[in-house]
Amino acid sequence: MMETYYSLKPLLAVLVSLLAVVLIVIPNQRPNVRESWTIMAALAKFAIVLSMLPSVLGGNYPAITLFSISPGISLALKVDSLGIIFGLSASLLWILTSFFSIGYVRGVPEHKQTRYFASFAVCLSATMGIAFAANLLTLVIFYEILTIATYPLVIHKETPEAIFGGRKYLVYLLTGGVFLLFALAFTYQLSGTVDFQPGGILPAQVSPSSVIMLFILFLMSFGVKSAVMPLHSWLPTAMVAPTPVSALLHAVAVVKAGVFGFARAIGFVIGPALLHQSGAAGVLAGFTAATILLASLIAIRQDNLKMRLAYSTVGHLSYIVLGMTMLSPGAWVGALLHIVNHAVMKITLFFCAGAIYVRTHREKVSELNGIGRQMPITMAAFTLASLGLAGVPPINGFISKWYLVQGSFDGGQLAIAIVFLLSGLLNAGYLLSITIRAFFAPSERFTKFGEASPLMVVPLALTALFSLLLGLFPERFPYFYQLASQVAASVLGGGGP
Amino acid sequence: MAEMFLARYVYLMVIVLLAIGLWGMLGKRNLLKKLIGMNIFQTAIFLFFIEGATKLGGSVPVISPELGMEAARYVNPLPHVLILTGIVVSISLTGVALAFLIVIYRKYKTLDDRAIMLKMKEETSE
Amino acid sequence: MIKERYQSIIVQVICSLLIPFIQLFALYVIFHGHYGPGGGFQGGVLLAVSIILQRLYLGTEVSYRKFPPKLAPALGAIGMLVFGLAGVIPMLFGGAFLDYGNLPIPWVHGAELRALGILIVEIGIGMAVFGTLVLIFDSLIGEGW
Amino acid sequence: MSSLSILTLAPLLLFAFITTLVGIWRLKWAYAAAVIGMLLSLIAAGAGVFRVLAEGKLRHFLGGWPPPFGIEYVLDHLSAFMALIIVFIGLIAVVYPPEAGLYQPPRKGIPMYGLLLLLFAGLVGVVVTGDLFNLFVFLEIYSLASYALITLGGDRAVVASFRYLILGTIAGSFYLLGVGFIYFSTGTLNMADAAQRLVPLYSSPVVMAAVALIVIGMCIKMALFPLHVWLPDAHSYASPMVAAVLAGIQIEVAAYVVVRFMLTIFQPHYFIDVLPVTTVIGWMAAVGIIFGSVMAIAQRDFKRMLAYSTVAQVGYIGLGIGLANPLGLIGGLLHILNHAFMKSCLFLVAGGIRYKTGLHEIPKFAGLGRKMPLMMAAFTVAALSMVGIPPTAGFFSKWYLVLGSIDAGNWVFLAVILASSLLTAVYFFRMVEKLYAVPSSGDAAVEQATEPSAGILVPILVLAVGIIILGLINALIVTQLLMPVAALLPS
Amino acid sequence: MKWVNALIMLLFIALMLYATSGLPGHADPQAPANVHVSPTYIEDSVEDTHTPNIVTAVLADYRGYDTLGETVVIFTAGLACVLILMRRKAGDKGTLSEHHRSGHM
Repeated sequence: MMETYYSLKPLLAVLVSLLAVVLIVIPNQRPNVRESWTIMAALAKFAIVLSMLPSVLGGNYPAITLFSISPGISLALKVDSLGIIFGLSASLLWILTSFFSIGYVRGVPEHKQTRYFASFAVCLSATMGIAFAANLLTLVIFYEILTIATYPLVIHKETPEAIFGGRKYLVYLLTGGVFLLFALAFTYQLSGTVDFQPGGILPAQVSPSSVIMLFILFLMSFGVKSAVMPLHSWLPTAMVAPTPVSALLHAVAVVKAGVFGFARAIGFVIGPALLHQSGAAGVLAGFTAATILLASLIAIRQDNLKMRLAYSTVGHLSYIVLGMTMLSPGAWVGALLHIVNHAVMKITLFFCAGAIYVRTHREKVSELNGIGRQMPITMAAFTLASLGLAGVPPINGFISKWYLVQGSFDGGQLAIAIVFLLSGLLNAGYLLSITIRAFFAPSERFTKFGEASPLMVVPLALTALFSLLLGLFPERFPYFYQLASQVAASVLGGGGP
Repeated sequence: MAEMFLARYVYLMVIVLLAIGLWGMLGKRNLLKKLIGMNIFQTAIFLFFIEGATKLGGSVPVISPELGMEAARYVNPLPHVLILTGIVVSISLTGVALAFLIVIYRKYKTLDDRAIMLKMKEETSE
Repeated sequence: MIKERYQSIIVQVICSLLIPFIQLFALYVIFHGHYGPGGGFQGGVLLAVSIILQRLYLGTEVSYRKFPPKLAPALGAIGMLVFGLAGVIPMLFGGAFLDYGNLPIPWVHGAELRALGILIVEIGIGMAVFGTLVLIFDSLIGEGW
Repeated sequence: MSSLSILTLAPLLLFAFITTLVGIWRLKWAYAAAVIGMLLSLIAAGAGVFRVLAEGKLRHFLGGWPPPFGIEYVLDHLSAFMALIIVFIGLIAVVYPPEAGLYQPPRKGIPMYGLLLLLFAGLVGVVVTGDLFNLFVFLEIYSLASYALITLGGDRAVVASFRYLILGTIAGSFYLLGVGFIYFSTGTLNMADAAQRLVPLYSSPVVMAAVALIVIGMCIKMALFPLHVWLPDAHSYASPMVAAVLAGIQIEVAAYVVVRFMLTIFQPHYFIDVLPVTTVIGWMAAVGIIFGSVMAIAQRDFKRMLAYSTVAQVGYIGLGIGLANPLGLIGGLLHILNHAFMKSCLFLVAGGIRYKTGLHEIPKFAGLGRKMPLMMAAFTVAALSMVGIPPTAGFFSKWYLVLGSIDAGNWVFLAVILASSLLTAVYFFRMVEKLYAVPSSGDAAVEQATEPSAGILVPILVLAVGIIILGLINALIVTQLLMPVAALLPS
Repeated sequence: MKWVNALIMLLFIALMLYATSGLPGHADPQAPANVHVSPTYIEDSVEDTHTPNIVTAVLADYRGYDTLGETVVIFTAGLACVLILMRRKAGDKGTLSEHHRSGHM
């Protein structure tokens, strides 16, 4: 049930935003024109990805092989269930982020908006490339492009701390890239191919030691982007970037690319069977479990709102990776759903932070007393997303967490289930405390603020709505649940839970 | 051992010359002496080729009626050709190197390696 | 930089007598290369020596009029061109590079033609060496075109 | 018997003479003649590549004398590959405007173009010749031309160039001595003939000494680590255009000679097993990579940084030879091509910056990225390629080297390759940061800086675009040109 | 530094002595160089090129291409001397050196 057919659509999905780059960098054109290019590209990209959804659901994957980029390896794109989950969420959220960005950069206002939007579009192309890569080399190429294209966004403010953040970012990410190159070569050496196959491509007779080595290499490379402790420290530093950047790149594209890389590495390169008998997954499980708790604890102590969100991101990324390491269908479904759900919720939170910053220029939690009465919609969305992250039904966070816990029970790993529940409480602790401040704390000497511009409020309201809908009808339209269970089935064999 | 080298005594002299030349190039501080060492070194190589060209009972490689045509009568002409080329190369290198030295001397008023280094340093510092 | 002529009647007379013979002998060396020691390099050096001697005893003003400094590089380049063309022209007539056997010269064939080719090449070498050495001398005394 | 090999070289020689001749009177004509010569040669080189792909090895008996009596020219995959690189980079350098490339317009009668063409002629001659001694002659031609051209950089360049001359002459003399040993033990100078007659002599001390001398000499020429001492001064004091040529193609030709001896004149196992040549080269290269990168980080002067980075990058080529397996060698040879493009592009950029702003120290570059966007974009591409970011060309040579070192199970080399790409990132992103992120210090030179003229920009952009294209089509180059070469190695 | 040089010298001399032990003896008519290619030159040069002087025949015909290269070397040296020395004529003195003084670090 997994045949592929030739189609240009994956290529178009990657290229459309590159075309947008060309149009954006056309010198001395009016901002409206430039930003309309961004919007059009985002819409077009989403339409293309969406148009591929039905056939993918039907198990018929659009694929395109461009040309051989190294003897025996060709630059190839293939849209499978896993890829389209990532691609769909990223392209959908890019639309909202584009609107939000326009509101943000005009509200602040930011300088060098051309460079800003251009790098943004490149990042989206790279993300699509990662999502639709049909083999590891293609994925690596787009992965590195994403790394480089994010750098200008991180240093966008060009303040000393922004430059420092950029340096830290490069050191971590390029080191990860180097290990990724090693992992790629090692995979090629072991299995003679790098094309993704559900269930892994390593030949069965590979010795456990080399499996462990390969897995550690993937851990060193993808672990950086997905901010698994102790490789996480670039992420909070990179929060100096403008809020929409943090929103899209540090909640959706970049970090999720790392997580997605883990999904590919575990499910489609190494393969659950070999990984299980090598027992290497336990290492990562340990790391991620520790990350979840530690990140939550650190987050509580952060006064800077974006920092707090950043650490919460670190924790939730580890949810996903931990779910994948459990190698049980339920946990995989939960993890893949959490890719989407966390993206939606976290982007809502970042949008809120951005809206607050644009209106009040406040970044500290301790300064937000009573802000809820000034910006009700924003803070309502914020509260909704916080509840979702804490795992309160009927918001989508609950769904993914449910499957994760269920999966950990299937795997008979009670400790991990406890970790999930405990971190849920911690989430509630550090996020809802903000809500309480915002609505119930006495507001001292507040000048009237009011809501931010609709360009910013509408997107964040929409994302909050999405998280509610995804929570109420997980198996409805974009059918993330079906897709996730397809992936879990193809990777781990046997149907979903 | 001894007779083996006695049969090759010319090579031993060549080696001595090579060593002198190499020492001049590496060890000497005066650039002109380096250049002289270079010439000694290359000349030694030429001698090495010429020695290799000799042939017992061979005469000058110019065909003459009374000597006839057979190869045993004439020494091996090829190394001489190579060495003609080698000499020309060596001359050219020497000429260019001398031009360098003229320029260097005009600029730094010395040909001593370290003195030039020092002059460069203070020129940088000022 | 040799500005004025050398102030010694003996030197001048000897040199002016010597130079034609040097040049004659140089030509002999070039053309006798086939039959004995000699050839383009040696002859070219001798020719160059004659000019250098002239530069030395006449001083550059006069000597530059007799043998303009621009002539040296021109001679060198032309000599090289002669050699180069002796290489290329045979290729136009179906031979290999420097294949004198295919030089388009009537009435001469086979080995004779090759001997002739050698002669042409030797002349080219002579001119090249001649010009180049004079050029080097000129540049060493800091003059030139 | 095809004459494309000589046709690649003959235009360079003839037009070197012509350009000198006309340069005595008219500078413009000299320039035109030089460009025409390069174009003709480029055509021949391109045709040569295609003929080789179609028919395999092309031989040309110079003077019509069959080897071993005459000299033969051999154009096989490797030499056609090298010749095309040399002529292409050469053309780029010749069209690059001298006032930017040399800090000053050449004076009428200064035979700069003649020497440039002779330099390229020497390089091509070394690459296509099939005769041991002929190789020496052309080696000396290009060495002489490069000694002279380096001095265009000024007085310090003269001193540096003299040191280079001494060391280069040692290298050339060692090579000549080695050839002498080979000749007196085989009686032939023709490579193919020598290859056969050497086989029974592999145990002879003469041959072993010959190999040692030749390899040492060539390692001096290619500035492999302990023998690199001449390079940093020579390349950083030389004027940018000359430095681009020297670092871009001259160094690599010496590497080519080593490969040629290893694959064609001797059997690979002689260099790999009998004598530890490849092992020694590999380790020298490994140390050199780290050393060069660290030294490059320590530099403030842009060109000096590039010079040390050349020491490191040559290490990659040496590593490819040292790995002594097909993938590694492919990586090394591909890096010859990539490095030619990257390093020439970077040196030309240095020339452009110097010409427009007079600046040469990286800390002063702050803010230039906005002033000359196109040129700095080209720089960024080249820098990314040096670091090895896909899909630029640099990534793929690293990729083959990594595969090769895994093949050989040599984890140290692997670690060196990976670590060095991080060190490279350090010293290139430091500059990228200066260009784009750090606000300009208000230095007048930077404030008034503008995009350079098309004459400067076009060669740079051609190289930058070439870097990306090479990255995308590298599979074609590897399968068509390099695999037949690497196939000679035991895998 | 001196010691490094001395070491290099010793290694070089040792290498050369080692090599010498394998070279053909003095003036050995059976040395490979005397039996392989060179006899052909001696025997054929006259009817090939009508040139009794074998050295000339080999220099200018059999290996004429080397001679071309050799002449090119001299020519290059000439141009090199011009480039090195004539740049420093009165008039354009300085252009380089001052460029250059700002030019190095």
